Amino acid sequence: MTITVRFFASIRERLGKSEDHVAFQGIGTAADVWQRSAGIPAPANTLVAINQEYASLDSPVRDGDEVAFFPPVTGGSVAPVDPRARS
Amino acid sequence: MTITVRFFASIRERLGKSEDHVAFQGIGTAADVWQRSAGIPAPANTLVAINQEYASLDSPVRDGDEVAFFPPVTGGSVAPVDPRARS
Amino acid sequence: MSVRLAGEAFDPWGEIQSFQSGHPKLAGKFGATAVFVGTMRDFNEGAAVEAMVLEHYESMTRREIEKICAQAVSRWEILDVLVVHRHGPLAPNDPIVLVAVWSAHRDAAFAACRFVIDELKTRAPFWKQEQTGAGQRWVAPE
Amino acid sequence: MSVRLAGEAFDPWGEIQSFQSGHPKLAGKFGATAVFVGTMRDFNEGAAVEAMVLEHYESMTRREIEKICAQAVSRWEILDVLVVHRHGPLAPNDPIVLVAVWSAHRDAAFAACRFVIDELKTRAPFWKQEQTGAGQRWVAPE
Repeated sequence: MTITVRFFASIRERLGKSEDHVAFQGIGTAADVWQRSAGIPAPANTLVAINQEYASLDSPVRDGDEVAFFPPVTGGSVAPVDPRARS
Repeated sequence: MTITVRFFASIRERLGKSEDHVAFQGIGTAADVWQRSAGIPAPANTLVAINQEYASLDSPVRDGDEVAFFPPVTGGSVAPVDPRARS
Repeated sequence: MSVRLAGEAFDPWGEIQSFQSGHPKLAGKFGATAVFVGTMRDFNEGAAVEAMVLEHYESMTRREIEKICAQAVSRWEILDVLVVHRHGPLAPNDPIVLVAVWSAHRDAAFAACRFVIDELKTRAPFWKQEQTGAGQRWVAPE
Repeated sequence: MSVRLAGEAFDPWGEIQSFQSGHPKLAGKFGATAVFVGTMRDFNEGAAVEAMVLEHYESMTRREIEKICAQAVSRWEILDVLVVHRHGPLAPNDPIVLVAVWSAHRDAAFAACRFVIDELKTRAPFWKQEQTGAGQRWVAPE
């Protein structure tokens, strides 16, 4: 049995893959999935979703789950913050 | 020389006229214009405009001015206040 | 900045499309458009409303709305503002007022749009008279 | 309540017209429509932006936007809500997102519209990559 792993945006680019499949054996949490598939430390602010619901690296993973890793989201409109309001 | 007087909405209906012209002689303020043309006490909350700018019953009137009297305005959309929020 | 007083029914979404087409310099500059449309309902204060007449003080109305728009422009960093306000006889579901604001930024667009509609309601010289089954009545202010 | 993910350019004003035509039960019931449209600018962070790709997590995106809309419906007295969000390659001046809220009342329409766009920006799994003269860059979150 396997876990489906998905990577998006800058994380996808850095790892050079958008999807992976890892064996469930030895997997307890999303952090284990990351370690198994990525092999490098997770970037700060990495977001996690399990079966399309927000979760965390500590969240338990069950056999057959889809586990996704991605950077902070940037949808909606472009740059709505007034740059003059920044330091 | 004369003052043009205009009445709107419920005030127009109550007085039975939308426009009037009164002699400037003896007119000092918008209150004088009201008294001369309407002949009854101004309803509470009557709004006044002189030459299409908001003014008050105390405001001075000059010869040739257009003086308008109307009730509180009700433009925009209909009934935006939730009736359940009322007592 | 554009203010239009409409004596006939108008389509607010078509007004926005036309305005944007007529202002090609806006293209690529605005990140945010905030819009409010006020529409005539078929009920109010517990009664079915069959028709409405929106009286206004024509020579003052435009001037007052333009002042409100100018205040919005001076207060927030906005690129353009469009107001269309209906007058005369209206039927239920007719749009009454459209306020559209273009800005580079979301906060300014929302704040200015809200300001314009709120000021309009207290300052623009319009008066609503509703026709219900029980006769005509002037709508009371909020 | 309607959520649409658009892989091609869309006209937000035409989307609203179609939605209202397709929901005749709304007619006469809503006094207020509040709308936000986010549009791609041709500048950002001091650089000219020539093109953009909006990546998303398709199976999660719709679910997350529907959750946001359901929260808005439960929090405010609103009649309907429409969200259209673009994905894929975009050009400057392309609309990115439309949020439209129908309500009997102005306050609820504005508040719910603002809530949906704010939540969308922090929760919906979209990522922007800009193409500038200096190459591609991922847009940083606010």
